[in-house]
Amino acid sequence: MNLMTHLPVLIVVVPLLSAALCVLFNNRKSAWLITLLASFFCFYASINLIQIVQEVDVIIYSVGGWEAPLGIELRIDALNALMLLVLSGSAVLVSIYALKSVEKEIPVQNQVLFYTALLLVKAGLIGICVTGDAFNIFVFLEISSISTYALISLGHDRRALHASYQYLIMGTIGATFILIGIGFMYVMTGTLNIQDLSQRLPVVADTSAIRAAFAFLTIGVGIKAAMLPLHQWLPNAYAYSPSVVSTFLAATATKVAIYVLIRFQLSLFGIEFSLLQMPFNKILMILGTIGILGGSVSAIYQSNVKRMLAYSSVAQIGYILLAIGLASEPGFTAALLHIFNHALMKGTLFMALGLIAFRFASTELSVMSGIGKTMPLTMAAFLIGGLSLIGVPGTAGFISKWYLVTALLDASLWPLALVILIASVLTLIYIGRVIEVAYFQPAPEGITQQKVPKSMLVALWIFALSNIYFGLYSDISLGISSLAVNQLMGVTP
Amino acid sequence: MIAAAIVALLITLALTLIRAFMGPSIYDRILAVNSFGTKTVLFIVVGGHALGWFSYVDIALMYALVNFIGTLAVMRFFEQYSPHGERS
Amino acid sequence: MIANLELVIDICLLAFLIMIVFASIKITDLFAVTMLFGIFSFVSALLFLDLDAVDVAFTEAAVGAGFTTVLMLSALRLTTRFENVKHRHSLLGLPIVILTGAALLYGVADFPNMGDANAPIHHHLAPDFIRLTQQKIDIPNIVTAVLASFRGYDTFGETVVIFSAGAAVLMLLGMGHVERKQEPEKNLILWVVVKPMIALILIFGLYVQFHGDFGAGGGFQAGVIFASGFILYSLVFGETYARKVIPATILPRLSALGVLIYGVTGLMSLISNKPFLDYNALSSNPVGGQHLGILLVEAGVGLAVFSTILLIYYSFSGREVIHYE
Amino acid sequence: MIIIGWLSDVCLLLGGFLVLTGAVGLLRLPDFFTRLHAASVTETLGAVLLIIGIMLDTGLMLDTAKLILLICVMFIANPTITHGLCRAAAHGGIKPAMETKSPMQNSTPSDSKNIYENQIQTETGVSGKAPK
Amino acid sequence: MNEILGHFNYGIVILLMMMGLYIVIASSNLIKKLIGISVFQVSVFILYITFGKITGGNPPIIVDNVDVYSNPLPHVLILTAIVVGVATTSVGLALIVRIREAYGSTDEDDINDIDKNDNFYLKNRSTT
Repeated sequence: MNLMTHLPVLIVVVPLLSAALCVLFNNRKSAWLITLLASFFCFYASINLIQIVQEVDVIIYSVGGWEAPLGIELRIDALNALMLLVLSGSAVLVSIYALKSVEKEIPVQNQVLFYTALLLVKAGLIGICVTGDAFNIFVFLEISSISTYALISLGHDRRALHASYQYLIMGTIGATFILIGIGFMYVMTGTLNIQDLSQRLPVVADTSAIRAAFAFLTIGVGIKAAMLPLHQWLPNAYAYSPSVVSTFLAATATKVAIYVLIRFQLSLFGIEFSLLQMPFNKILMILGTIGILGGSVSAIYQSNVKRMLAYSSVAQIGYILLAIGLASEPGFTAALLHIFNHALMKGTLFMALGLIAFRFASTELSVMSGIGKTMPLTMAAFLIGGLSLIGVPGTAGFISKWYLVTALLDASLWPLALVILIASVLTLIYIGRVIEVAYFQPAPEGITQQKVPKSMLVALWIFALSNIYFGLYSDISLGISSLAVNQLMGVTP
Repeated sequence: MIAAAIVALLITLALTLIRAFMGPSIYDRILAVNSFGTKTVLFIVVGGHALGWFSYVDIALMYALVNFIGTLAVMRFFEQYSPHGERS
Repeated sequence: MIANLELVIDICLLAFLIMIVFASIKITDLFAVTMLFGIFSFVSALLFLDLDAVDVAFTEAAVGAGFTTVLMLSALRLTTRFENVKHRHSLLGLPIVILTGAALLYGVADFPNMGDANAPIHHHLAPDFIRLTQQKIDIPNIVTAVLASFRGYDTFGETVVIFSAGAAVLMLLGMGHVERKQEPEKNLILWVVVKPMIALILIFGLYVQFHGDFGAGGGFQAGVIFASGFILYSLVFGETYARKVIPATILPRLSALGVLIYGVTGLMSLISNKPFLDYNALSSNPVGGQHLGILLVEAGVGLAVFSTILLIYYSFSGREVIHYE
Repeated sequence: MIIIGWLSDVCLLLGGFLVLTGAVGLLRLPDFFTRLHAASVTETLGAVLLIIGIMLDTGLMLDTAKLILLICVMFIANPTITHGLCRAAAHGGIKPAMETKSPMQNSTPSDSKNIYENQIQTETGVSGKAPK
Repeated sequence: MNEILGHFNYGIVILLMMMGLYIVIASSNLIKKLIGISVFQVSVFILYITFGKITGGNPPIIVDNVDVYSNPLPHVLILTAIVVGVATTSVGLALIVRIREAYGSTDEDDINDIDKNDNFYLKNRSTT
């Protein structure tokens, strides 16, 4: 029984069973330990998977021993490997970070269940990224969503409950739209396996059922990915949830939904149908630009820094959608790069806010005056994250912005490149607001140097330094993204 | 003859449904819902026999039990809302 | 005679569904709407039975009409009963609904006629499922075979969904504690009748659990029937006695145990280097392995569903009613 | 053999007729308790007759045994529910129509409506406002 | 005629879906929204099951001397989807109970008003 061949399924099953173990042992310390071990295992597994994928292009693992269209198969190519790296990387850092932050923010009797729900969200998201079966995506989407509703509602403010309820209603409608889309495709082709569907769809592609299926799937996944008109749930959900939850969700949840969008657009429907025949690339570009500008502008007017970052997430998702809308090879590379880098940026910023919330129990801008002096390390990391968000050269943000702008210029869409620069200036404004409050306003007297738990600082600084590392040596992130794009564009892996 | 019984049952279901919608007080609705449930059980037994549904008796038995529990639950939870029942 | 009888039944049931939903839009008393939703689940389960979906009818009736109605009633106990009608915004709702309806109708136009045998879905996977179930797994109920063996990974995900719902409700409402003074007043007739009924329900639950391979039944339905047996006990004899029979503290562990049973059955096939959830590795001859695997998996699912549903009921009914006068 | 077939047809007919009259009674009768009476009595007997009709038709099989079990369940469950409902309604303040008015007036079903109207009004005042 | 009859079921199911969606959007009561979502989901299940039916076919339980079985796959998918629906409904109801205790009302518009003056109150609270 060598471990290597069973990695694709173990990376999903280990977190699921450890969530059950957490409830079985029902003790806070062991729950955190189990979460940490499961996250390390997933990180180790995702690194091995990347190496295997670079040699053998695609890993196919049929669960239950039944061949592909009959049983469910797990299919991992470069795109999945990239997503798995992002997911398990941020999961490890979040679980290191979680110990002290959970003790401070979550009531004692809920802490064991908090770790269980966190593990379930992670397993659900990994399950989505690993499976090659359309209906299985729906099942794992529901696993992660139900645990996310519970986690968001644990915020100390009563508005967290209302935000979680609105997310539940929107999320369930989205999931049901996805179910309708899968049903329509199943009726016309008779199969649920993504690979099998991509071969059988071109025959039936011009029927109205497949166009309706495409529309419903896109709207359903759009709600989960907070595409522009469907993003109302995101600001409240991220702003009022506990800091550990908003860190993990901001870094991974919407990215996985965008992965599902890419998987459906490219490997299921094929590029010419989804992006060109249906005028979807234009729609994506329009939604992307409106998202970028709208998100950045409304981020400026927020008084709660967490809500500000939530709106900036909407803007960053606008970048990714714009990159996908280009429907060109550099465009997809820029999109995948930005998925990778955005996880790093948002992880740093939200973790820094978590530390501030740990100390001041609130993330209002008015609370953070003079923090540069009282919490120097945290604000330094926040500064690195902010610069990376703006896209200052030498940080990860710059790499993805650079590739995006070059992709836009290749497609000779220079007005959109201008929009990107304007958006960077807008980002500079709202990050500048926070920096100005933190460094240039006097700290209220009586607030001395604050001692902050070491484990949280270590996790924060690993995120911040990785921001810089992937800014300077982008061979890993670029290598995997371009490999993934070649496979997708080649479309017949 | 079985077709006549089925049609009679369908009409009964419809009439009970009308009472469920119109019922002035909540107790009329509980009564209509309960009798709708029992009529459904009968409909399954007769329809299952006529149209050859598979293992219709298990389902009919299960319906009878679920309907019993559901109606008991409604009465139990409604106790507190009636004017005389003191709020728990 | 049979064909047009089925057509009449089909049309009548669909008409009932439309009437029920239309009425539940109009009625503002949430108690009545919940009961109408109970009938809605019953009639849709009838429709499933008419459309040859025996297992689904069983589950929809047990889960939809049985548990969801009781759950909504216990939620109504803790919240207000009447809907505030003046806040209706139907002008926002209508355009979105009409747009989605039009998109759905546009999509459905190209579907093959309902029930014709040469639709694509009947020729690609279905014949292989039927043939392979007879050869490789050899149990009469193809749905249970596909559910537990061919697409066992889906059902594993689904057991984790019900487990995560239990964890979520536990996080939100806690396990509830009962020292309310108002226990249900003594109703001798109910007490006498309900005692044998509960025995019947529990035995019927066991029958459904192990009858899953042959007829309608399986892990989910059995779990729900078991749980409604205990819910009936707590409804009639009061929550304090029910919690003495099954304390709420062990229920989360039981549902975790159910998920673990399912997971470990899957992992056992990894030992002999077969893929996850491959039941052929469980015993010497593959068909025996499949039977053992399906039995274990259904037991895991039954345990998880039973304990989660009872846990959710305890969380709701163990909570104090707060008055806002 | 023909007698059994004929007998099952008679049972089915009688059962169907009974169930139908119960439903009509449910609609037409003026007051809650009379409707309760109409619905439950016909249901229990109608159920027994219908199921016996089906049992005669299926002959001696496993299904017949299950049908007998079903008859017992329905025979026990239905009257209990009716009893419970009747107790709850009486406990819940529904007055039989005759008590409140002289026999002449309560024939029109409309006035039994306003007994319940004011009862429902008293309840709508229940939903309170947020504790500040 | 056969075309219309063939699609009659789909039409009614789509009408049910739209009624469910209408309840979700139009009603401001939180519990009514959840009931609307359940109606919407159950009608999607009915749509799935109507795919799998073959006229004259038997339920997918192997009985000798029968060869036309209706398709077992939609039944498996719907068994999973029903449990997912119940899980979402129970979490939603738990949330509503907590919202009722925190806000004192289960009406969307009352809660939005309370939220608005919460934000206003929090924004200009002087820092400690």
